[in-house]
Amino acid sequence: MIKYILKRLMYILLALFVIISATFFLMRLAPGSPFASERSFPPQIEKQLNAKYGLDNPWYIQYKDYLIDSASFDFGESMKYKMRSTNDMISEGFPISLTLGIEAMLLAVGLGILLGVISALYHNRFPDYLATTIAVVGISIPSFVLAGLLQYFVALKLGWFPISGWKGFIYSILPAFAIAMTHMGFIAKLTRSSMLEQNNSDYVKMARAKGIGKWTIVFRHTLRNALLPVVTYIGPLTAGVVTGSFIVEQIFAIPGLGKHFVTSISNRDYTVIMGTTVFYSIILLLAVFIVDILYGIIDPRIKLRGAKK
Amino acid sequence: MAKKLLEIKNLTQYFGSSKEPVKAVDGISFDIYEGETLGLVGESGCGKSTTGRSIIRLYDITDGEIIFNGKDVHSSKSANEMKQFNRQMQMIFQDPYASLNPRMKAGEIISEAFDIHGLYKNKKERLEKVESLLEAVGLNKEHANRYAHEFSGGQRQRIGIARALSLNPSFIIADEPISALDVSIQAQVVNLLKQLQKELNLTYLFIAHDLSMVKYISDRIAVMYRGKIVEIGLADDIYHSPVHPYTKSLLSAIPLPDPISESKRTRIPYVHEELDESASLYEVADMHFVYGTAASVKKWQNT
Amino acid sequence: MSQQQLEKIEKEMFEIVGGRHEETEKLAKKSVSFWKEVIIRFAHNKLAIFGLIALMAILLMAIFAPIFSQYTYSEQLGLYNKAPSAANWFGTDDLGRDVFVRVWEGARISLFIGITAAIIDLVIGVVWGSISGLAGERVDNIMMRIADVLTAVPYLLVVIVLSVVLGNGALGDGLLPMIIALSVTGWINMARIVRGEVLSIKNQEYVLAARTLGANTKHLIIKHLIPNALGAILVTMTLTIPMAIFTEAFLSYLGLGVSAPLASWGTMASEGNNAITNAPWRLIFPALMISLTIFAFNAVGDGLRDALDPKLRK
Amino acid sequence: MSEPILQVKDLRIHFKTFAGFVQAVRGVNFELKAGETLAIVGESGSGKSVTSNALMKLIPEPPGIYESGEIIFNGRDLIPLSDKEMSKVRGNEISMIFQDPMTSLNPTMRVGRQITEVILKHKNVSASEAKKRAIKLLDQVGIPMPEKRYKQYPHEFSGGMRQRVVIAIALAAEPKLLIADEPTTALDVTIQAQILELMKDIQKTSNTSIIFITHDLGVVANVADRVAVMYAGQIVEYGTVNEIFYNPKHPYTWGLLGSMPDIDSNSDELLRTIPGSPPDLTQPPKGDAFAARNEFALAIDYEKEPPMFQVSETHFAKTWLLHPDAPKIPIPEAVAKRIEGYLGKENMLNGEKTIRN
Amino acid sequence: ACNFGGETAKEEDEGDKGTGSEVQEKKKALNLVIASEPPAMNPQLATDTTSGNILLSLFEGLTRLDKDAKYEKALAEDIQISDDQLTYTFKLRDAKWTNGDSVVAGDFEYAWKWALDPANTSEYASQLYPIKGAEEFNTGKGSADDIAIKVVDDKTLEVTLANPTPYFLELTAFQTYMPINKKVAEANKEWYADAGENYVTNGPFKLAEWQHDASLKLEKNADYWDVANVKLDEVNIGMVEKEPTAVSKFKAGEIDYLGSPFQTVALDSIDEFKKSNQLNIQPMAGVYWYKLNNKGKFTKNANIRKALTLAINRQELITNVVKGEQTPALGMVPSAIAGFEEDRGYIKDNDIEGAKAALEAGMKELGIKKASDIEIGISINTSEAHNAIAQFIQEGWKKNLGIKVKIDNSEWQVFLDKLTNLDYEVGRMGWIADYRDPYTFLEMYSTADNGNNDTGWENPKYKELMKKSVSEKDPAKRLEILKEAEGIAMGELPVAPIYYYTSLFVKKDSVTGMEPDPIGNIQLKRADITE
Ligand SMILES: Nc1ncnc2c1ncn2[C@@H]1O[C@H](COP(=O)(O)OP(=O)(O)OP(=O)(O)O)[C@@H](O)[C@H]1O
Ligand SMILES: Nc1ncnc2c1ncn2[C@@H]1O[C@H](COP(=O)(O)OP(=O)(O)OP(=O)(O)O)[C@@H](O)[C@H]1O
Ligand SMILES: [Mg+2]
Ligand SMILES: [Mg+2]
Repeated sequence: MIKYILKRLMYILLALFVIISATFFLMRLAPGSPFASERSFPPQIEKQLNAKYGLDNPWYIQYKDYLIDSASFDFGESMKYKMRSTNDMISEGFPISLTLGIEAMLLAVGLGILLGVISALYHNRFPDYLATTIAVVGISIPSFVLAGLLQYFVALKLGWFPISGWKGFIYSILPAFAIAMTHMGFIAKLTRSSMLEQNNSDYVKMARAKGIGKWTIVFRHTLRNALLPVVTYIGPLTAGVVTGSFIVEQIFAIPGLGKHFVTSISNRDYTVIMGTTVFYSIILLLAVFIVDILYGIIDPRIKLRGAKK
Repeated sequence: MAKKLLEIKNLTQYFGSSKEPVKAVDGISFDIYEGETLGLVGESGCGKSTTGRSIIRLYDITDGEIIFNGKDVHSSKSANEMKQFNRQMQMIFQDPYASLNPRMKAGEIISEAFDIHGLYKNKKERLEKVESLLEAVGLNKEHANRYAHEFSGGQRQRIGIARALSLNPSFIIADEPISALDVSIQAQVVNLLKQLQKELNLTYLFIAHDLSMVKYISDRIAVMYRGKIVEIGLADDIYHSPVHPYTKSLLSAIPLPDPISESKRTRIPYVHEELDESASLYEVADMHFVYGTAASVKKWQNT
Repeated sequence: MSQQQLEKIEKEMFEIVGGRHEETEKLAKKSVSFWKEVIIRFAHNKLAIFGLIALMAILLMAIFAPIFSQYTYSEQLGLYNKAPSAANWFGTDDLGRDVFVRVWEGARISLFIGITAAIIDLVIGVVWGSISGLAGERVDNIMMRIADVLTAVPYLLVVIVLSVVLGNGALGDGLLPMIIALSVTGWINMARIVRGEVLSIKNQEYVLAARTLGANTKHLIIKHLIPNALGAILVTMTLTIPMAIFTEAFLSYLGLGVSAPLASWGTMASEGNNAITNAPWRLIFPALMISLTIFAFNAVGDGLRDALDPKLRK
Repeated sequence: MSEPILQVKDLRIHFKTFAGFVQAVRGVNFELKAGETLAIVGESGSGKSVTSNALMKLIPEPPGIYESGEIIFNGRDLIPLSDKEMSKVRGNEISMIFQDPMTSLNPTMRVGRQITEVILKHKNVSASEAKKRAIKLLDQVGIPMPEKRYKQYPHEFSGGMRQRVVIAIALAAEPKLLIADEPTTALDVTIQAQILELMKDIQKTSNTSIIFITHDLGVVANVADRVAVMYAGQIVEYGTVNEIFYNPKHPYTWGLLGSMPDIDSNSDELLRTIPGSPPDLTQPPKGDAFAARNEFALAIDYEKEPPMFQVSETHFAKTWLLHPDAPKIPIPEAVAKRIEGYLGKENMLNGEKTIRN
Repeated sequence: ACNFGGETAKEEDEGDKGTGSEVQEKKKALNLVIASEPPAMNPQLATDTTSGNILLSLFEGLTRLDKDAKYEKALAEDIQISDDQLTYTFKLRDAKWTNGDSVVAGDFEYAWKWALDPANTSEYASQLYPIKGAEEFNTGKGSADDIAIKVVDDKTLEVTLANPTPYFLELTAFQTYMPINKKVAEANKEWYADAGENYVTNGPFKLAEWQHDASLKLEKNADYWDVANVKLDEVNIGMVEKEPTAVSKFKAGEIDYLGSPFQTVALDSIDEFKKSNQLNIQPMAGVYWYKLNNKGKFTKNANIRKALTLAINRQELITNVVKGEQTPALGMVPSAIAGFEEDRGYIKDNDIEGAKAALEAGMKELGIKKASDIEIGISINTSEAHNAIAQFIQEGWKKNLGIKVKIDNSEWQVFLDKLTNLDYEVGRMGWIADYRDPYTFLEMYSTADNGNNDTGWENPKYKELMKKSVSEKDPAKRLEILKEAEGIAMGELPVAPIYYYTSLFVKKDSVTGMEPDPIGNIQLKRADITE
């Protein structure tokens, strides 16, 4: 087991290396500079700027510097926001995105699984159609439209929630909902199909033959087995959601991490690009890894195989 | 005696980690002669399927040697040699439902090998070949255009057989081809296999756990227990003068369609005893081998 | 349970005529072929049929509405932000263009992107997933980690570099970079799902059987793995299509999508989003079309999945 | 003997499929007394499982439809009961053992919990008491080290052990009726024999009635008091085990008995088979469903469905051959020879009179 | 898991709900939103209007602009200008930094030289170039000691200019000219990274709180020399990037002021605000123009450029698309600049006849047969408004000139790259005055390699005139020179002016003193909330 974990961690490091390299070269290939602006300034200043951030070095020196910086988690100062370190940006933004993301995931997973279970239990009957319809509606409304609609109708017209900002729990409800809906829809669909598969299996028939009630069977027996494919999907998804949604954070003016992924790129803010990318990659790779371990916990048969690897 | 078609020497197949391997097949050796049927019986999980699958190279073996027609099966082969090998050795699978792709028509299933081997490129020729195969297994040509789920279990198994025959093999591994079928259909399939053997001079490795069927179809029988062959010999010898206690236990457990004798049956329970290093195959009679130590074999023979 | 009221039966009826077992081997005439059964099943699914009809209608409108409309998508009528009327069924936008034509013109782009994404999913995702699932542990591990890496590399950077390298307008106003960008990561979900399916299918006896016949990987994938993973593939595709349509909207929003005055549903909806108060029709119609299309794709996909599911058959 | 604890009357079950209605069970009647074992044999697809699932109301609706019939268990018809009421019967008064030990246990739940679940559901006992009972059950079905095994997952058990666990679950609430649907088909003969012995032991100690479904006639001979032979959704022959094995009346039963090879049968002879395939139950044939595969089929077999003819007090068969006007067809030679062989052996040993009439 | 960014919620929310009806003695708190995190809260490093406008309230320079963007004395109590208009002597008033230090002349010297030191990479250091020796030092040709800034004593600062610069006293109000507390800044290089004790200012407000990416809070500076005239007790500045969100916040009463220069009033809500009479419009010294690449395949031809320039229906664009009652731009210098209020008559708006004629001529010169052979690309960076304008103009050109027009929408950095490399034909750009003088609009075209020219256009006569204007001391003559220069440019049209900007904003009725000045700035010092 420990050997397996070490091996996987090695793969993660390798993947990080590839990601950092790819990001570095893409950054270099993208036109524009972090200092370009509508108004130009003397070339001497630009030279100084480049020197200050080491952009005047040959590419391999810069590449080496990025690798070293990334390895020591010291990404340096933002090139756009004066005197703000990338690490600060992440450490200030991430807790917020994380809070929102966890809320959204709880909503998506909770509702999604519930809908999926209802669908499967009442396969091809009215509750199935209703739940499926809700799920598909969730999938089919773009989150930016949903966020806009929620903000306009629920916050402004009905006045139930604040319009934007991040000052308390109530501020997080609408954005969490806007983020959650699409994922909720897909989780519901996944749960439905894997629950249907489980419902056809003999152990469910056996459980019914034991005299156990429908819902008890779901919660005690089928759900755990049906959750395997859902977990595969949720892993990488969680990594994406807890690191913030650009659009939703923008619409609700939430000072999360999500915007940095996009704005750092449009600003060509190299240090922030690298910092956020490495941060996201670590979370993603860990999420995928955790999913694999979770597999073993959910399904005892896999522990055997996992240990063998 | 006929020539050895297949020689298996110390075949070993472990699964899982090298630290705690699942010893599915644990160093078995036997030969199969041309034209005969060797029955392989044993409790479920004792490694019968694994043996079959190792022989046909579905698994890379852990150790040992498998020589088929004088050539090592597991030596590295070019794609062409591999195909050549596949043409000579084929397999019939246990589950007639799982072994046919539900998205393919019977005709496609039977002619799949032709695509792979680039045979019968001519459409008409191919059709004729498919039809003759269908006929050989007692189906008719309309069946070529049907999907697997439209057939009954017996018919499906016959399609599986037709597929195995499509490349004119000389050796067929039948991995429990009848245990998923009901009695009347089992008889149909067994009859078919016998008939084909006669007509095409086939050699079979027939894996099963139903001893009465195995007895009926096999010339020789090998009994497996926990990855080892514990007894091998002519079918009649095994049945009438079994030596190994597992074989005896097995034979004593066969239920007969006879209520009165069933009501009197006394099963001989088997208690496994670990043998020491010196255990090996002992010839107790002509072509009749038992796995054990000299002392244990003696003891068994006397009880 | 007894032979009480035995009615009179003529003697000759008790003649032995023997069996006619050959006839039983002939399968019942009215037996349904696999695909026919799929179609019947599908046809019984009302939601799926609704979806299919909706899709056809949308497709037809996308093809013909711009041709037969009295306006073009870029024509500025001088009527700014006018509500829907007899002359402009869906109203006009901020530049006085007919929203109706624009919605159908946008349909062409959004559908094209959605369908292309689906094709990419099929081509890359399915192949990647099947190979990864089929190959041994090591190759599998490497291939899946590559997928992880591609998810992690900043997508926007890739798109920016692509759009610069390819130049705008290489294929109809920025569509090509978009499509290539979609191909970079769009298929990863599909690959993961197909891999999972393949892992379970590859030990099925029919796959082993094909291997004993000497089938190579390509043959296995095409003949056995893909057809039997079709259900899962379809469900995933129903998610890929909306994702592609939304990604396009997002990229357009950042200036990396199709160039004006062409507009996809995504761009129209995101622009319309700002006009909720003063010209809600600019949001409602494209958003409705997106939702309807995705709903329809989902309904059709789910219907097909159910119709294809061998477990629900037997 | 006592009142029957189960009476099944004219049970008809259909399935709605796209190809039409599958008439899976077409008027099945039988009864079962306390402590008795009824074996149902028949070829695959003949409706054995559907019949047994129907007894527990486990047929999925849709596509299943209880077309007609009554299932009177302990004096009460089960068919009109709601799912809630049924769940008090299931696992408690009637329990079931399924065919495949590999799939009938939940792979992600500890074995112990799968057993206590039934006890807690139906018996008013504490959790620790339930655990005690579960361990006792495991011990009873012959699983060594039950305390340790209690905490394990199904995949840590061998096939035979798993099937014992399934049996333990079925026995947990001490049911009056145990339905075993091919409980040993997936097992090899040694384990099969152990399981059969186990079931018989239990029956002896708790006077449970058993319905045993199989298509293995050897197993039937071993366990059954009474046998029902099913073909195409109907019971075609019904009688005591001796009547069915030593004096079969239905040509299908002849076919079944004839197609089993014997330890002593000659390898050079082909086995007797029942030619052809079973009928499509969406359109059951007119007349006798078995006619087309019956070498002794009468003209009327193709016209009219035969009634149940009574052969003896306890023996019935559904074939026109028993009609007084029908030609007297002797049991086919091979089958007869075999029966003779068996009986001969018996007579030699016991000197008893034959049971044949 | 409960991180909602702070405890500030309670009081504030009540505070702003109260503004309408509650008692006077309550704190006067103004709520507004800006579009983004201010990138640099250091006066010498700030280049953007967001940072700039906040800095205006936090710091106090020698001068401050009044509501007409004319200078008034601020930290300078008295200003002496030499006759040659080259030497300025500022007498500083008694003023304190928020940490209690006195503001001294050395603080100015420090700040200015810090900005000019190339090592500090101030992108706006060129604002200081009028000072003698400044450009040289900044571009590495001179030394800091040669910069003509002289601290006579703690209260006296003497500056010598390179050329007479009539707008110099407006410039000194600009952020780059603001002082820095030398002691604090030298002790802590990161003093401007966050609010707190290191963030020492001398303006009407102090920075009480800065939650990055979320909000800023300004509080009245009790030590400010003119504190009597500061009405607001605090200003809460939220960061809201999405314009519709800001509009909703305004409608919900969460903010008191929405609009230029802090955030933009969303295009799509302008009609609504107009209808409800809430929209305020102020002219502004800024111009929106289309740069025409003088090296472009078609746009190298002056007649083609003319055709393009003429065939724009500016008035309709303004009425229906941009909606802010902007003025059609028929010259390069906005009408908000003194002396340029009247139309100079270079071109006519929507002159289709003239455009067609010019196109004919141009095609002949280029040897093009059909108008449809001409394919023009309009390069824009992504923004809904730019996109709408481009589409409007595109349609006009297509319809009226019969040429092909494509819109090339690029991501901001790519767009800048294209413009700099002359890899475009027509490219949008805007220019807003930093100080209220025509020079700021004309200077960039004096040479082709001026960093802000981006058109490749150059004209020796124009260059000559620009040079002359710099040394001209008589304001009237100088104005004439600049007008003449504008005339030359408008003859050859390196750019097609579209419209002169206006500042748009909405505010609660209770808010006063928040009208943006003609260069678009707001002095929160003058803002008030009345009942
Ligand atoms: N791919 C595999 N990986 C790990 N273990 C395996 C694998 N295949 C088989 N085994 C193990 O090897 C042993 C022998 O299995 P095998 O399938 O050969 O048995 P069998 O005799 O064919 O049984 P049955 O009668 O049930 O078919 C079993 O314990 C099984 O769990
Ligand atoms: N859910 C269902 N939908 C449609 N048809 C069904 C369904 N379940 C059973 N059937 C049909 O009912 C008939 C009887 O099936 P059943 O499972 O009872 O057979 P069986 O006698 O138990 O066979 P086996 O020995 O193979 O288990 C078959 O033709 C089967 O196809
Ligand atoms: Mg096997
Ligand atoms: Mg069954």
